[in-house]
Amino acid sequence: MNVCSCVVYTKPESSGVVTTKLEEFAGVEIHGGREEGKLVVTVEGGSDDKLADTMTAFNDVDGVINTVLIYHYCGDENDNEEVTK
Amino acid sequence: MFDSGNGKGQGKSELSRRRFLSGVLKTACGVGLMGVGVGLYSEKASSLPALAIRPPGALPEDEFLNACIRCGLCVKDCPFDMLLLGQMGNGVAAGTPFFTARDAPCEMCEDIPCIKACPTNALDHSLTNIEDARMGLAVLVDQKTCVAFLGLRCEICYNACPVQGKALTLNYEHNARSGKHALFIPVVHEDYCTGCGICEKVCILEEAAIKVLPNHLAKGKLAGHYRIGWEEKAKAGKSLVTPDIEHKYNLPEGARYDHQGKGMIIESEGIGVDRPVDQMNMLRQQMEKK
Amino acid sequence: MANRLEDVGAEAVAAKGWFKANKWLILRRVSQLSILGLFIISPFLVDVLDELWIAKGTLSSSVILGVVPLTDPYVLIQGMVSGDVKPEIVGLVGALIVIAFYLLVGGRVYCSWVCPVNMITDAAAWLRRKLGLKDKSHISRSTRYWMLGLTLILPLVAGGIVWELVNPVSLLYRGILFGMGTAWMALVGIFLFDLLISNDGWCGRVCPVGAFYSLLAVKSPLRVVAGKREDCDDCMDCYMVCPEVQVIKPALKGAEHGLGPVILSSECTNCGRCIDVCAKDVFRFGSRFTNNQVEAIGVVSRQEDSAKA
Amino acid sequence: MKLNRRDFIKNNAVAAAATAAGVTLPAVSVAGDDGIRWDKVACRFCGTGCSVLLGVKDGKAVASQGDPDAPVNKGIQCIKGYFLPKIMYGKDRLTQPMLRKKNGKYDKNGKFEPISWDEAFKTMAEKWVAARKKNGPKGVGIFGSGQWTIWEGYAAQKLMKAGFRSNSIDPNARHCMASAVGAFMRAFGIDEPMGCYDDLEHADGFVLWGSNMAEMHPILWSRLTDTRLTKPGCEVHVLSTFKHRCFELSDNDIIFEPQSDLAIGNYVANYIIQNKAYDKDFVAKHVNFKKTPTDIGYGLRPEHPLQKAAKNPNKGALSGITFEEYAKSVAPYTIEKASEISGVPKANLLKLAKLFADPKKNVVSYWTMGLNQHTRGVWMNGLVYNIHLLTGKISKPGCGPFSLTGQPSACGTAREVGTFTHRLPADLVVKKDAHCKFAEKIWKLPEGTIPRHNGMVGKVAQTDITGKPMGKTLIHAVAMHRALKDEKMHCFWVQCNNNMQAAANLNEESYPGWRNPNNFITVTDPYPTVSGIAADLMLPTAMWCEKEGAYGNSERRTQFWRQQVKAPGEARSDVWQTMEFSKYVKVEDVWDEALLAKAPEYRGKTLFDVLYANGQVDKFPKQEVTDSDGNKYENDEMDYFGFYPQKGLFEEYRRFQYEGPKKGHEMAPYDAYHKARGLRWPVIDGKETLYRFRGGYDPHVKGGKDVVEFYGKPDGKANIITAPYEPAAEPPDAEYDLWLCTGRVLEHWHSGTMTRRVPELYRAVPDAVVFMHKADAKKRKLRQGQMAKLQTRRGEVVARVETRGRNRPPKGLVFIPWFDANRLVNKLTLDQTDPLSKETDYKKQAVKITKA
Repeated sequence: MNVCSCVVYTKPESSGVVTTKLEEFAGVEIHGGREEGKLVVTVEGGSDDKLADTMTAFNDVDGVINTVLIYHYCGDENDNEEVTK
Repeated sequence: MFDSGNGKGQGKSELSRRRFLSGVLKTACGVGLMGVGVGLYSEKASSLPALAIRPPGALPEDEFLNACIRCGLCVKDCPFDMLLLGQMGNGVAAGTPFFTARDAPCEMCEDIPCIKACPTNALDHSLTNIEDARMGLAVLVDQKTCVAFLGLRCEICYNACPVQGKALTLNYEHNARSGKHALFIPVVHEDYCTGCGICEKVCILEEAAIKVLPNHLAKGKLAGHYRIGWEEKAKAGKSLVTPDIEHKYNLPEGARYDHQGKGMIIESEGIGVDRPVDQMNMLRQQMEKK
Repeated sequence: MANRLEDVGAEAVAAKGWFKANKWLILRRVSQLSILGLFIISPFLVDVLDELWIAKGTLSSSVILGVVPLTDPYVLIQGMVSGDVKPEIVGLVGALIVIAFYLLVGGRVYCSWVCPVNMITDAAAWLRRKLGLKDKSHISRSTRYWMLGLTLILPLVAGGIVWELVNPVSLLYRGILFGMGTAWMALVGIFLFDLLISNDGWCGRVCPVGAFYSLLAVKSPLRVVAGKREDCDDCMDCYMVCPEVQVIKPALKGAEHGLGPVILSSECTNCGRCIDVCAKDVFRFGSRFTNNQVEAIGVVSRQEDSAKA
Repeated sequence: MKLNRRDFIKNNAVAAAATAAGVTLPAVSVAGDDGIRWDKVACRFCGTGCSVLLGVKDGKAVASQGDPDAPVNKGIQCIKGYFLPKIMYGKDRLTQPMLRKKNGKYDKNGKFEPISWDEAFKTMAEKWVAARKKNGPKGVGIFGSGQWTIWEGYAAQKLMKAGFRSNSIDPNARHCMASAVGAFMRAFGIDEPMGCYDDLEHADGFVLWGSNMAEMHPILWSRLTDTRLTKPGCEVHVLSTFKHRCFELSDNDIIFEPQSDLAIGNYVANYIIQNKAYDKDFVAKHVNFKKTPTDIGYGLRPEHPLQKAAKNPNKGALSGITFEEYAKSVAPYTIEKASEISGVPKANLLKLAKLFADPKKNVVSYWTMGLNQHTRGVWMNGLVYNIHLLTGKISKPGCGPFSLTGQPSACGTAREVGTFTHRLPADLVVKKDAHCKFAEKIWKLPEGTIPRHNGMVGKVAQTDITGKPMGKTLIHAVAMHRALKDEKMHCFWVQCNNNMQAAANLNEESYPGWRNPNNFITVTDPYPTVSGIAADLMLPTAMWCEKEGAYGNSERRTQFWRQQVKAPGEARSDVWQTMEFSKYVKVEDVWDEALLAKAPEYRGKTLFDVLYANGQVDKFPKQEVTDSDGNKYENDEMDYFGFYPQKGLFEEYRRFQYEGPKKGHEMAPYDAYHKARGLRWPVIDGKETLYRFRGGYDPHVKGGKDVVEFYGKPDGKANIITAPYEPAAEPPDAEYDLWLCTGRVLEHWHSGTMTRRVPELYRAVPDAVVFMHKADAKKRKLRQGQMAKLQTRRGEVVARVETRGRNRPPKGLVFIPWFDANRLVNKLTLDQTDPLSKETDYKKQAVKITKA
């Protein structure tokens, strides 16, 4: 399992467009932060390199100011093992 | 060998000379390769892991690696048995002394027996006051997990600090959340921290929030061009440029202006009453004096 | 007639008894182990001996009985090459004591009487003989002098006393006294190297420590003498056990060339194994001055040249 | 909620990013604590009384947090509190009763073997009944604790005073608070501080008379610091015999020669009188002046030379004097004299006196063991009250003398329940026949059951089980160890403390009695402590929140908690043990025929039937314990006995507060406390009391806030009691040339039973070190970190020298904490006590130090 989260800084006015574009990447989900221009994004799957590439590619999207990696998890546990919360 | 030196006929001698030369070449190449290998290994081994701290008085790392003859005498003479020798596999140059603060920090013996034991000055014999040692520098690496920032009364690092009150002090701050408690924030002072690592050892968190790092990792470096204005002024004993003029202001009755200090002072607002912030700063100064 | 490789020493045992046929070997082991042992037990005796350390440190530098400093001159020189070592007086005194001692008894006494790696390489050599393995590697015995040069240059190039990172002598000593880490792999490597690749490979060909101490032995008075070389019956046992086999022939068979019976080569480790295995008691310890028939310096140097070839 | 691992991690990732960005996300479920049941519990450690929230999952305490709603600590904790859940899970918890045995039988020199509870109590009962018969009321004794829950203390007190008809019960609060109690009673006729923690925000001046609050009451210190920082003009004065953490905040450092605080206290009073700074009106209306006998000895054994030399050993009867006589008695304490005796510069003394003399400043005095563990502790406490009474700085916000208790329930259990040898609940005393009669009525006992202090009901001697007169019955903590040694007491039961480590003079006075083959010692503890190992029977107990409990903190705040987890193995709470043990003793075993004749209905009954199945304690039937969220809680004692013993005991105890002869102790009904974050008594009509003795604040005082009535005394007036400076018992001399002071550190609680089992705290402070001045160390050829041998006339201890760090003694004094079971510091101390309060002085003895 390979999951990371990052904050994508955008110009607030273009955050809508950026959201759409980012969602086109495989394994990418946007969780919020449009109003503030700070998108909370998770990227899943693939290798470390792939995640890094994806995130680098974010910077090429128009309207993105910067991408900051916040959290990265990689482990080889069974993804679907249940954890009680 | 013996025979070849003696020689048994011209042709054979020619042959053996050639063989001799090629042998020398082969040897030289082999040794050369070995040299490269050892050199590369030493490159790797001389990059000290971040959590390995050298004993007090250790020369700067590259000089230290030259000077330390790996005898282990300092390790043997440590009365607290906290020094270790690097081994193949633990990332520290084999045979050189180090300690890991979290496991066993330097107890800062007054007579510094490790230095006395060193036959080569790799641990500098001119260091005689242990408080002048700079093994590393304590850094409060994580303010989020340090419970002092939550207002908890921990201060274990402060309590344990052998240079308490100088290397580690507490900054008192108002706890705005609770409204009636104070925060006791530990602050490291580079001018006094010896890098002994006791604070890191005693930190009660699962992973210490205060860590001793080797100096080259812990310290920032001011850009060469920059000077600190007020320090330069103090050093010179006067303003570095022409002093400011005496300013005059249009002010109503009961108001005056303290140009160097508080700015405009309106008498009716009351003077001499310090704001809480000033109080805090005064207290800090008072403590530093102590 | 030459004995079979695996029967080396059998004849001597038959002639002199087991103890006499292994006397010097036993004494050497006692010496090697007791030096190591002193370092090991010292910390445990400190309480009994009123804070006195019998031996503290390692072979690199140590303090004996809390007073006598000993420092390995080879390590010290490596450090001084880099310019960063400003040895304390004790360090210098220690090195001088060590140098004086080996000038007297022969530098490579260090190899056969002190160095713990010797036990590993001896074990490999013994097994090699038992298995009848042949040396096909042809590593030159002069390699060690190249290595010596290398170790003295490396501090300048790579920074630090680089050799001490991998020096198996130190690895073994520190390993036993302070913890082994993965150093055991290097030691196993040496054993396998000596067993499978090169006969007497490490100590006799590669090790720069031995090379350094060879240089200290050039004029040492204590030597092995083939005093009764006329009794030699060419059983070849001494050749088979000698770790520096090139040193024997000039003394043993040099009569016809006008060479004296003293083994003059500084590469001889004074291990005395040839004395042990000789059924005819050809060899004994003596002084280099017993060589009445020393004819000319040229001969000696020729002897040494041949040893290096 | 169930999540798969991927979602779980993703949620964490999202939460981390959202936090970093400062963005709030509506529907993100953060890696949470679901499945954890949270409930409030009072902290197990000091007298501050912080509240914590404990998280329990699958029957184990897995999480904790400071209670953000608790008024005392507002979610903040000290580092001991941070590790609270870990105290229950030390590897060596006792889980079975352990008896010393040889060949299957009890043997004093046998090895500990696990036994059943039945065997434990049978063995004990046999010994106890025999000892009670042989040696009278003092033949048996319970040594209890200010860490007992309220009902544990109450049940034990009933067992002894009513059941065994013995006053041999004393708490470890005797080592801790007795001097404060004695002085409060003498001055005000009612125990405990009049103020509360709100003083911390309302005072302009804080005077620490003998308290290292910075380490020992960390959360209160945090509040004091905040006030000092944020309130203009606020001052902190710190008095101590050595420099400690409180001096970091101090505006006036006063390091005085041990014992000379007496001179300082008198000097301040003298200054106030000389400068006419006393509140004339207040003094005239609310104060009587008294004097106390002097030269009263040092509470040592009577044959000790110092006791023989004393003119009035142990005397404390007060006699009235005039204001002028009082003024004359303090007049010799001029600034010069005070400075000479104490070694404190005059300027510092003056600054202190001026703070009290300033009518505009609200001043609160705090103290802990500095004043209490003092051979003149009652006197010295009194000198502090004198200053507050002279200036009228008392019983109002920001003003008053405030003793900080060391233990979580020294007030709640030891003092309020009165588990002292001389006391009964709610400030009643066995010295007063009427009080005993009242207690007998509440407890449904025949008159004359409770032993009077002198064994006399009126003019008639009380008869004992043997038919002989009872004689004098009072026996305090230190006297108990002496009685064990002298074989006057044979059975001793230590609950909830570690007295072998804690009591003074271990070698001479503690150990011999415990190991005397004719004595049978029982220790109830969660862990095998020094005491446990020195005992004959170790009983495993349920600790802290493994039982339903209640504590009362320093500011009269009573706090309850429910049972959160089960105790391991067969461990049972102290209240269970006390009550269950009473089933093994028959009334006929301990009561004489004359008494039984007055209550024939008790014939053939066990003490359990008489004391606990009395229709009051067993009044509340077994029920479900729940909180407002509907979470269910266990109550192992209720399950076992079939009734709600905690509630029954508490409600019976409450009758003392409402029906008794002394008013002012009223508490709220049982259930109210499970809802509240503690309530400060007296609680009248559901309203708490912040300041006692003042109208408007105290419902017992009629009138506005200018009306003050010290209603503990019949005439409503408090006593100013004059007392002089007298020297300490064992000052340093040529051979034993240093003062030795003992005490605590922030990281460890008392004898370390709990905190030394928390790995993080142990790592932080593993061993006790001896703090000393660098020059003193150097003089003895000692250096920082070296081992030093501390020797007194009674024993020796080896510890590392510490010349740096948090405590900086002046030359001539050393300080060593006593938490370390590997260094039993009380081998060194002298069993000197205040002759009036009987509290040990652990702070002043002579020691010599050499290289170990």
